Amino acid sequence: MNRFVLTQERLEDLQEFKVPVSSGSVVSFWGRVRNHNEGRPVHSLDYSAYPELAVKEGQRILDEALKRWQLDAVRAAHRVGSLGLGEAAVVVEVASGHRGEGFEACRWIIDEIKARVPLWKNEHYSDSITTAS
Amino acid sequence: MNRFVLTQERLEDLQEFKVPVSSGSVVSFWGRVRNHNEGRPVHSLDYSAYPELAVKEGQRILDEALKRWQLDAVRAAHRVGSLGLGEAAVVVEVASGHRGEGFEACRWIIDEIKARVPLWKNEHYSDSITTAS
Amino acid sequence: MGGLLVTLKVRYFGQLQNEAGCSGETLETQATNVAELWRELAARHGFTLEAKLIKAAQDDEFCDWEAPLASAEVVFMPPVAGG
Amino acid sequence: MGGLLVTLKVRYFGQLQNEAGCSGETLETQATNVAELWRELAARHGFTLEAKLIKAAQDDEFCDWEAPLASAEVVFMPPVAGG
Repeated sequence: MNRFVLTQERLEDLQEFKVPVSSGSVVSFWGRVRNHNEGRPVHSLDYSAYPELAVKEGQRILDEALKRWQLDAVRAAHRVGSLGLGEAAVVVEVASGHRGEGFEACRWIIDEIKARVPLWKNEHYSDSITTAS
Repeated sequence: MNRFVLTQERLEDLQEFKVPVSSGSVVSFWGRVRNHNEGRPVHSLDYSAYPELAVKEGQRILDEALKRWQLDAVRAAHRVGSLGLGEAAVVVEVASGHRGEGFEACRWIIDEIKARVPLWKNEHYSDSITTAS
Repeated sequence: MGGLLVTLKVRYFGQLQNEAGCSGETLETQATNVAELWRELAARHGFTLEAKLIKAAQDDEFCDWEAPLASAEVVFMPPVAGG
Repeated sequence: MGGLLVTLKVRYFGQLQNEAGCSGETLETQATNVAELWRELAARHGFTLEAKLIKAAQDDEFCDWEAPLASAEVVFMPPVAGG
Protein backbone atom coordinates (compact mmCIF):
# COMPACT_ATOMS: atom_id res chain seq x y z
CA MET A 1 0.00 0.00 0.00
CA ASN A 2 1.10 3.56 -0.77
CA ARG A 3 3.99 2.22 -2.85
CA PHE A 4 5.76 3.31 -6.01
CA VAL A 5 6.86 0.38 -8.14
CA LEU A 6 9.08 -0.03 -11.22
CA THR A 7 8.38 -3.19 -13.10
CA GLN A 8 9.00 -5.02 -16.36
CA GLU A 9 5.63 -6.76 -16.00
CA ARG A 10 2.51 -5.52 -17.76
CA LEU A 11 0.80 -2.94 -15.55
CA GLU A 12 -2.54 -4.30 -16.77
CA ASP A 13 -1.68 -7.46 -14.83
CA LEU A 14 -0.85 -5.74 -11.54
CA GLN A 15 -2.77 -7.07 -8.62
CA GLU A 16 -5.89 -5.14 -7.76
CA PHE A 17 -5.52 -1.83 -5.91
CA LYS A 18 -6.72 -2.47 -2.37
CA VAL A 19 -9.09 0.27 -1.29
CA PRO A 20 -10.30 0.77 2.29
CA VAL A 21 -14.06 0.70 2.75
CA SER A 22 -13.89 4.28 4.05
CA SER A 23 -12.95 5.50 0.55
CA GLY A 24 -15.83 6.93 -1.41
CA SER A 25 -13.63 7.86 -4.36
CA VAL A 26 -11.01 6.10 -6.45
CA VAL A 27 -9.38 8.16 -9.21
CA SER A 28 -6.95 6.51 -11.57
CA PHE A 29 -4.75 7.59 -14.43
CA TRP A 30 -3.31 5.25 -17.06
CA GLY A 31 -0.64 6.58 -19.40
CA ARG A 32 -0.43 4.46 -22.54
CA VAL A 33 1.85 4.04 -25.54
CA ARG A 34 0.17 5.90 -28.38
CA ASN A 35 0.42 5.00 -32.03
CA HIS A 36 1.85 8.40 -32.87
CA ASN A 37 3.98 11.14 -31.34
CA GLU A 38 4.23 14.62 -32.78
CA GLY A 39 2.86 13.38 -36.07
CA ARG A 40 5.16 10.40 -36.47
CA PRO A 41 3.85 6.82 -36.35
CA VAL A 42 5.21 4.92 -33.34
CA HIS A 43 5.34 1.14 -33.45
CA SER A 44 6.89 0.45 -30.07
CA LEU A 45 8.77 2.06 -27.26
CA ASP A 46 11.02 1.17 -24.43
CA TYR A 47 11.63 2.82 -21.10
CA SER A 48 14.88 2.75 -19.20
CA ALA A 49 15.28 3.91 -15.63
CA TYR A 50 17.92 4.78 -13.11
CA PRO A 51 16.19 2.28 -10.89
CA GLU A 52 17.76 3.00 -7.49
CA LEU A 53 16.89 6.69 -7.68
CA ALA A 54 13.63 6.29 -9.63
CA VAL A 55 12.09 4.17 -6.89
CA LYS A 56 13.23 6.62 -4.19
CA GLU A 57 11.96 9.67 -6.05
CA GLY A 58 8.68 8.01 -6.98
CA GLN A 59 8.13 7.03 -3.36
CA ARG A 60 8.90 10.57 -2.23
CA ILE A 61 6.20 11.86 -4.58
CA LEU A 62 3.61 9.51 -3.07
CA ASP A 63 4.70 10.42 0.45
CA GLU A 64 4.37 14.13 -0.37
CA ALA A 65 0.89 13.55 -1.81
CA LEU A 66 -0.13 11.74 1.39
CA LYS A 67 0.95 14.80 3.36
CA ARG A 68 -0.70 17.37 1.08
CA TRP A 69 -4.09 15.70 0.71
CA GLN A 70 -6.38 13.63 2.88
CA LEU A 71 -5.95 10.28 1.11
CA ASP A 72 -6.73 6.73 2.17
CA ALA A 73 -4.35 4.95 -0.20
CA VAL A 74 -2.17 5.69 -3.21
CA ARG A 75 -0.28 3.52 -5.64
CA ALA A 76 1.82 4.25 -8.68
CA ALA A 77 3.74 1.97 -10.99
CA HIS A 78 5.91 2.65 -14.01
CA ARG A 79 6.87 0.06 -16.53
CA VAL A 80 10.40 -0.36 -17.86
CA GLY A 81 11.66 -2.37 -20.83
CA SER A 82 9.88 -2.84 -24.12
CA LEU A 83 6.20 -1.85 -24.50
CA GLY A 84 3.80 -2.44 -27.35
CA LEU A 85 1.20 0.00 -28.68
CA GLY A 86 -1.69 0.57 -26.32
CA GLU A 87 0.12 -0.89 -23.32
CA ALA A 88 0.28 1.12 -20.12
CA ALA A 89 3.56 2.84 -19.28
CA VAL A 90 2.38 4.29 -15.99
CA VAL A 91 -0.55 4.02 -13.63
CA VAL A 92 -1.53 6.18 -10.65
CA GLU A 93 -4.38 5.21 -8.34
CA VAL A 94 -5.72 7.33 -5.48
CA ALA A 95 -8.37 6.36 -2.94
CA SER A 96 -9.89 9.06 -0.77
CA GLY A 97 -12.98 9.93 1.18
CA HIS A 98 -13.95 12.66 -1.28
CA ARG A 99 -13.38 13.03 -4.98
CA GLY A 100 -11.92 16.54 -4.92
CA GLU A 101 -8.77 15.38 -3.18
CA GLY A 102 -8.61 12.29 -5.36
CA PHE A 103 -8.63 14.20 -8.65
CA GLU A 104 -6.16 16.81 -7.45
CA ALA A 105 -3.74 14.31 -5.95
CA CYS A 106 -3.86 11.96 -8.94
CA ARG A 107 -3.18 14.81 -11.35
CA TRP A 108 -0.36 16.15 -9.20
CA ILE A 109 1.28 12.73 -8.79
CA ILE A 110 1.41 12.01 -12.51
CA ASP A 111 2.73 15.51 -13.24
CA GLU A 112 5.46 15.06 -10.62
CA ILE A 113 6.37 11.59 -11.87
CA LYS A 114 6.83 12.99 -15.37
CA ALA A 115 8.89 15.90 -14.09
CA ARG A 116 11.04 14.21 -11.47
CA VAL A 117 11.44 10.45 -11.77
CA PRO A 118 14.57 9.40 -13.70
CA LEU A 119 13.03 7.47 -16.56
CA TRP A 120 13.69 7.79 -20.27
CA LYS A 121 11.98 6.55 -23.34
CA ASN A 122 13.23 5.33 -26.68
CA GLU A 123 10.55 5.57 -29.32
CA HIS A 124 10.76 3.29 -32.32
CA TYR A 125 9.02 4.92 -35.24
CA SER A 126 7.43 3.06 -38.11
CA ASP A 127 9.49 5.26 -40.43
CA SER A 128 12.45 3.43 -38.82
CA ILE A 129 14.36 6.17 -37.02
CA THR A 130 14.85 5.80 -33.28
CA THR A 131 14.80 8.78 -30.96
CA ALA A 132 16.08 8.72 -27.42
CA SER A 133 15.00 11.33 -24.94
CA MET B 1 -18.81 3.39 -26.87
CA ASN B 2 -19.51 6.86 -25.48
CA ARG B 3 -22.54 5.51 -23.63
CA PHE B 4 -24.22 6.20 -20.33
CA VAL B 5 -25.63 3.07 -18.74
CA LEU B 6 -27.90 2.36 -15.76
CA THR B 7 -27.57 -1.15 -14.47
CA GLN B 8 -28.41 -3.45 -11.59
CA GLU B 9 -25.25 -5.46 -12.28
CA ARG B 10 -22.02 -4.89 -10.38
CA LEU B 11 -20.02 -2.14 -12.10
CA GLU B 12 -16.86 -4.03 -11.21
CA ASP B 13 -18.02 -6.69 -13.67
CA LEU B 14 -18.65 -4.32 -16.59
CA GLN B 15 -16.86 -5.31 -19.73
CA GLU B 16 -13.53 -3.60 -20.26
CA PHE B 17 -13.53 -0.01 -21.48
CA LYS B 18 -12.38 -0.10 -25.10
CA VAL B 19 -9.71 2.50 -25.68
CA PRO B 20 -8.43 3.51 -29.13
CA VAL B 21 -4.69 3.13 -29.63
CA SER B 22 -4.46 6.89 -30.25
CA SER B 23 -5.29 7.56 -26.60
CA GLY B 24 -2.30 8.30 -24.42
CA SER B 25 -4.43 8.90 -21.33
CA VAL B 26 -7.23 7.09 -19.56
CA VAL B 27 -8.66 8.78 -16.47
CA SER B 28 -11.27 7.01 -14.43
CA PHE B 29 -13.37 7.77 -11.39
CA TRP B 30 -15.08 5.17 -9.21
CA GLY B 31 -17.61 6.33 -6.64
CA ARG B 32 -18.07 3.73 -3.93
CA VAL B 33 -20.39 3.00 -1.05
CA ARG B 34 -18.55 4.13 2.06
CA ASN B 35 -18.93 2.62 5.49
CA HIS B 36 -19.99 5.95 6.94
CA ASN B 37 -21.80 9.11 5.95
CA GLU B 38 -21.67 12.30 8.00
CA GLY B 39 -20.48 10.34 10.98
CA ARG B 40 -23.08 7.60 10.89
CA PRO B 41 -22.17 3.99 10.11
CA VAL B 42 -23.70 2.81 6.83
CA HIS B 43 -24.22 -0.88 6.26
CA SER B 44 -25.83 -0.79 2.84
CA LEU B 45 -27.51 1.49 0.39
CA ASP B 46 -29.81 1.38 -2.53
CA TYR B 47 -30.23 3.66 -5.49
CA SER B 48 -33.44 4.26 -7.32
CA ALA B 49 -33.67 6.08 -10.64
CA TYR B 50 -36.18 7.66 -12.91
CA PRO B 51 -34.72 5.43 -15.57
CA GLU B 52 -36.18 6.90 -18.76
CA LEU B 53 -34.92 10.39 -17.93
CA ALA B 54 -31.75 9.29 -16.14
CA VAL B 55 -30.42 7.54 -19.23
CA LYS B 56 -31.27 10.54 -21.43
CA GLU B 57 -29.71 13.06 -19.07
CA GLY B 58 -26.61 10.92 -18.50
CA GLN B 59 -26.16 10.55 -22.22
CA ARG B 60 -26.54 14.31 -22.71
CA ILE B 61 -23.73 14.87 -20.20
CA LEU B 62 -21.39 12.56 -22.12
CA ASP B 63 -22.35 14.20 -25.42
CA GLU B 64 -21.64 17.64 -23.96
CA ALA B 65 -18.25 16.46 -22.69
CA LEU B 66 -17.40 15.14 -26.16
CA LYS B 67 -18.13 18.61 -27.56
CA ARG B 68 -16.25 20.54 -24.88
CA TRP B 69 -13.05 18.48 -24.85
CA GLN B 70 -10.97 16.60 -27.36
CA LEU B 71 -11.76 13.05 -26.21
CA ASP B 72 -11.36 9.68 -27.89
CA ALA B 73 -13.93 7.78 -25.86
CA VAL B 74 -16.05 8.19 -22.74
CA ARG B 75 -18.18 5.85 -20.73
CA ALA B 76 -20.22 6.23 -17.58
CA ALA B 77 -22.39 3.80 -15.68
CA HIS B 78 -24.49 4.15 -12.57
CA ARG B 79 -25.74 1.27 -10.54
CA VAL B 80 -29.31 0.99 -9.26
CA GLY B 81 -30.79 -1.39 -6.70
CA SER B 82 -29.09 -2.61 -3.57
CA LEU B 83 -25.35 -2.11 -3.06
CA GLY B 84 -23.03 -3.46 -0.39
CA LEU B 85 -20.21 -1.59 1.33
CA GLY B 86 -17.26 -0.92 -0.93
CA GLU B 87 -19.18 -1.60 -4.12
CA ALA B 88 -19.11 0.96 -6.90
CA ALA B 89 -22.17 3.13 -7.37
CA VAL B 90 -20.83 5.03 -10.36
CA VAL B 91 -17.91 4.85 -12.77
CA VAL B 92 -16.69 7.41 -15.32
CA GLU B 93 -13.93 6.58 -17.80
CA VAL B 94 -12.36 9.01 -20.25
CA ALA B 95 -9.80 8.24 -22.95
CA SER B 96 -7.98 11.11 -24.62
CA GLY B 97 -4.79 11.99 -26.40
CA HIS B 98 -3.58 14.12 -23.53
CA ARG B 99 -4.13 13.87 -19.81
CA GLY B 100 -5.22 17.48 -19.23
CA GLU B 101 -8.47 16.98 -21.13
CA GLY B 102 -8.95 13.59 -19.51
CA PHE B 103 -8.77 14.86 -15.94
CA GLU B 104 -10.94 17.90 -16.64
CA ALA B 105 -13.60 15.98 -18.52
CA CYS B 106 -13.75 13.12 -16.00
CA ARG B 107 -14.15 15.55 -13.12
CA TRP B 108 -16.79 17.55 -14.97
CA ILE B 109 -18.78 14.45 -15.96
CA ILE B 110 -19.02 13.09 -12.42
CA ASP B 111 -19.96 16.54 -11.08
CA GLU B 112 -22.72 16.84 -13.68
CA ILE B 113 -23.99 13.31 -13.06
CA LYS B 114 -24.32 14.11 -9.37
CA ALA B 115 -26.04 17.41 -10.09
CA ARG B 116 -28.35 16.45 -12.95
CA VAL B 117 -29.15 12.75 -13.31
CA PRO B 118 -32.38 11.74 -11.56
CA LEU B 119 -31.06 9.15 -9.12
CA TRP B 120 -31.71 8.90 -5.39
CA LYS B 121 -30.16 6.93 -2.63
CA ASN B 122 -31.57 5.29 0.46
CA GLU B 123 -28.92 4.74 3.07
CA HIS B 124 -29.40 1.98 5.61
CA TYR B 125 -27.51 2.86 8.75
CA SER B 126 -26.14 0.36 11.21
CA ASP B 127 -27.97 2.32 13.90
CA SER B 128 -31.06 1.11 12.02
CA ILE B 129 -32.69 4.29 10.77
CA THR B 130 -33.20 4.67 7.04
CA THR B 131 -32.82 8.01 5.30
CA ALA B 132 -34.02 8.74 1.82
CA SER B 133 -32.65 11.67 -0.13
CA MET C 1 -57.59 27.74 -11.61
CA GLY C 2 -61.09 26.91 -12.64
CA GLY C 3 -59.85 24.89 -15.64
CA LEU C 4 -61.48 21.75 -16.92
CA LEU C 5 -61.21 18.66 -14.81
CA VAL C 6 -58.54 16.44 -16.38
CA THR C 7 -57.31 12.97 -15.47
CA LEU C 8 -53.55 12.61 -14.99
CA LYS C 9 -51.00 10.12 -13.84
CA VAL C 10 -48.48 11.41 -11.34
CA ARG C 11 -45.20 9.67 -10.50
CA TYR C 12 -43.01 10.38 -7.46
CA PHE C 13 -39.37 9.64 -6.77
CA GLY C 14 -37.05 9.62 -3.77
CA GLN C 15 -38.44 10.94 -0.52
CA LEU C 16 -41.61 12.12 -2.27
CA GLN C 17 -42.54 8.43 -2.57
CA ASN C 18 -42.14 8.00 1.16
CA GLU C 19 -44.15 11.12 1.92
CA ALA C 20 -46.92 10.33 -0.56
CA GLY C 21 -46.92 6.69 0.54
CA CYS C 22 -46.96 5.57 -3.09
CA SER C 23 -44.80 5.72 -6.21
CA GLY C 24 -47.59 7.26 -8.24
CA GLU C 25 -51.28 7.81 -8.53
CA THR C 26 -54.02 8.66 -11.00
CA LEU C 27 -56.06 11.71 -10.17
CA GLU C 28 -58.44 14.33 -11.47
CA THR C 29 -57.36 17.93 -11.24
CA GLN C 30 -58.36 21.40 -12.33
CA ALA C 31 -54.72 22.51 -12.27
CA THR C 32 -53.57 23.96 -15.59
CA ASN C 33 -49.85 23.98 -15.02
CA VAL C 34 -47.17 22.06 -13.14
CA ALA C 35 -46.92 24.57 -10.30
CA GLU C 36 -50.65 24.43 -9.62
CA LEU C 37 -50.61 20.65 -9.64
CA TRP C 38 -47.68 20.61 -7.21
CA ARG C 39 -49.45 22.93 -4.78
CA GLU C 40 -52.52 20.71 -4.86
CA LEU C 41 -50.47 17.55 -4.21
CA ALA C 42 -48.27 19.20 -1.59
CA ALA C 43 -51.38 20.21 0.35
CA ARG C 44 -52.80 16.70 0.11
CA HIS C 45 -49.63 14.75 1.01
CA GLY C 46 -47.91 17.28 3.25
CA PHE C 47 -44.70 17.28 1.21
CA THR C 48 -41.93 18.83 3.28
CA LEU C 49 -39.60 20.05 0.52
CA GLU C 50 -39.99 23.55 -0.83
CA ALA C 51 -41.37 23.80 -4.35
CA LYS C 52 -38.19 25.44 -5.60
CA LEU C 53 -36.24 22.25 -4.80
CA ILE C 54 -38.56 20.03 -6.81
CA LYS C 55 -38.06 19.19 -10.48
CA ALA C 56 -40.85 18.16 -12.78
CA ALA C 57 -40.97 16.17 -16.00
CA GLN C 58 -43.52 15.52 -18.70
CA ASP C 59 -43.01 13.03 -21.54
CA ASP C 60 -39.84 11.88 -19.76
CA GLU C 61 -38.26 15.30 -20.16
CA PHE C 62 -37.62 18.01 -17.59
CA CYS C 63 -40.19 20.78 -17.83
CA ASP C 64 -40.57 24.26 -16.40
CA TRP C 65 -42.50 24.84 -13.24
CA GLU C 66 -44.89 27.07 -15.18
CA ALA C 67 -45.31 24.61 -18.05
CA PRO C 68 -48.94 23.80 -18.95
CA LEU C 69 -50.10 20.26 -18.23
CA ALA C 70 -49.63 18.90 -21.72
CA SER C 71 -48.94 15.25 -21.06
CA ALA C 72 -50.82 12.32 -19.55
CA GLU C 73 -48.10 11.80 -16.95
CA VAL C 74 -46.39 14.32 -14.68
CA VAL C 75 -43.33 13.36 -12.66
CA PHE C 76 -42.11 15.08 -9.50
CA MET C 77 -38.56 14.63 -8.24
CA PRO C 78 -36.72 15.77 -5.10
CA PRO C 79 -33.11 16.96 -5.46
CA VAL C 80 -31.04 14.27 -7.18
CA ALA C 81 -28.51 12.32 -5.16
CA GLY C 82 -26.65 9.97 -7.42
CA GLY C 83 -22.97 9.08 -7.41
CA MET D 1 41.43 22.35 -10.95
CA GLY D 2 44.78 20.91 -10.12
CA GLY D 3 43.26 18.55 -7.53
CA LEU D 4 44.52 15.07 -6.83
CA LEU D 5 43.99 12.44 -9.46
CA VAL D 6 41.04 10.29 -8.30
CA THR D 7 39.47 7.19 -9.79
CA LEU D 8 35.69 7.36 -10.30
CA LYS D 9 32.89 5.40 -11.86
CA VAL D 10 30.56 7.37 -14.07
CA ARG D 11 27.10 6.20 -15.18
CA TYR D 12 25.04 7.65 -18.02
CA PHE D 13 21.36 7.46 -18.82
CA GLY D 14 19.11 8.23 -21.78
CA GLN D 15 20.69 9.95 -24.74
CA LEU D 16 23.95 10.43 -22.82
CA GLN D 17 24.46 6.68 -23.19
CA ASN D 18 24.07 6.96 -26.95
CA GLU D 19 26.41 9.92 -27.15
CA ALA D 20 29.05 8.40 -24.86
CA GLY D 21 28.71 5.04 -26.60
CA CYS D 22 28.54 3.31 -23.22
CA SER D 23 26.36 3.14 -20.12
CA GLY D 24 29.27 3.98 -17.87
CA GLU D 25 33.00 4.07 -17.49
CA THR D 26 35.77 4.14 -14.91
CA LEU D 27 38.16 7.05 -15.23
CA GLU D 28 40.78 9.12 -13.50
CA THR D 29 40.11 12.78 -13.07
CA GLN D 30 41.46 15.88 -11.37
CA ALA D 31 37.98 17.38 -11.22
CA THR D 32 36.94 18.35 -7.69
CA ASN D 33 33.23 18.86 -8.21
CA VAL D 34 30.40 17.62 -10.39
CA ALA D 35 30.45 20.61 -12.75
CA GLU D 36 34.16 20.18 -13.47
CA LEU D 37 33.71 16.48 -14.10
CA TRP D 38 30.82 17.19 -16.48
CA ARG D 39 32.88 19.70 -18.47
CA GLU D 40 35.67 17.19 -18.81
CA LEU D 41 33.30 14.43 -20.00
CA ALA D 42 31.31 16.75 -22.27
CA ALA D 43 34.54 17.75 -24.01
CA ARG D 44 35.59 14.13 -24.42
CA HIS D 45 32.25 12.71 -25.63
CA GLY D 46 30.83 15.77 -27.37
CA PHE D 47 27.62 15.76 -25.34
CA THR D 48 25.05 17.95 -27.07
CA LEU D 49 22.84 18.89 -24.13
CA GLU D 50 23.58 22.05 -22.18
CA ALA D 51 24.93 21.52 -18.68
CA LYS D 52 21.92 23.24 -17.13
CA LEU D 53 19.65 20.50 -18.50
CA ILE D 54 21.69 17.71 -16.92
CA LYS D 55 21.05 16.30 -13.46
CA ALA D 56 23.69 14.56 -11.40
CA ALA D 57 23.56 12.03 -8.59
CA GLN D 58 25.98 10.62 -6.05
CA ASP D 59 25.14 7.76 -3.71
CA ASP D 60 21.90 7.31 -5.66
CA GLU D 61 20.70 10.74 -4.62
CA PHE D 62 20.37 13.92 -6.67
CA CYS D 63 23.25 16.31 -5.95
CA ASP D 64 24.01 19.93 -6.74
CA TRP D 65 26.07 20.83 -9.74
CA GLU D 66 28.65 22.42 -7.47
CA ALA D 67 28.77 19.44 -5.08
CA PRO D 68 32.25 18.08 -4.36
CA LEU D 69 33.04 14.64 -5.72
CA ALA D 70 32.35 12.75 -2.52
CA SER D 71 31.29 9.38 -3.85
CA ALA D 72 32.87 6.57 -5.83
CA GLU D 73 30.15 6.83 -8.47
CA VAL D 74 28.75 9.86 -10.24
CA VAL D 75 25.63 9.62 -12.38
CA PHE D 76 24.64 12.01 -15.18
CA MET D 77 21.08 12.17 -16.48
CA PRO D 78 19.42 14.04 -19.33
CA PRO D 79 15.95 15.53 -18.75
CA VAL D 80 13.60 12.82 -17.54
CA ALA D 81 10.89 11.54 -19.87
CA GLY D 82 8.73 9.02 -18.05
CA GLY D 83 5.01 8.56 -18.17
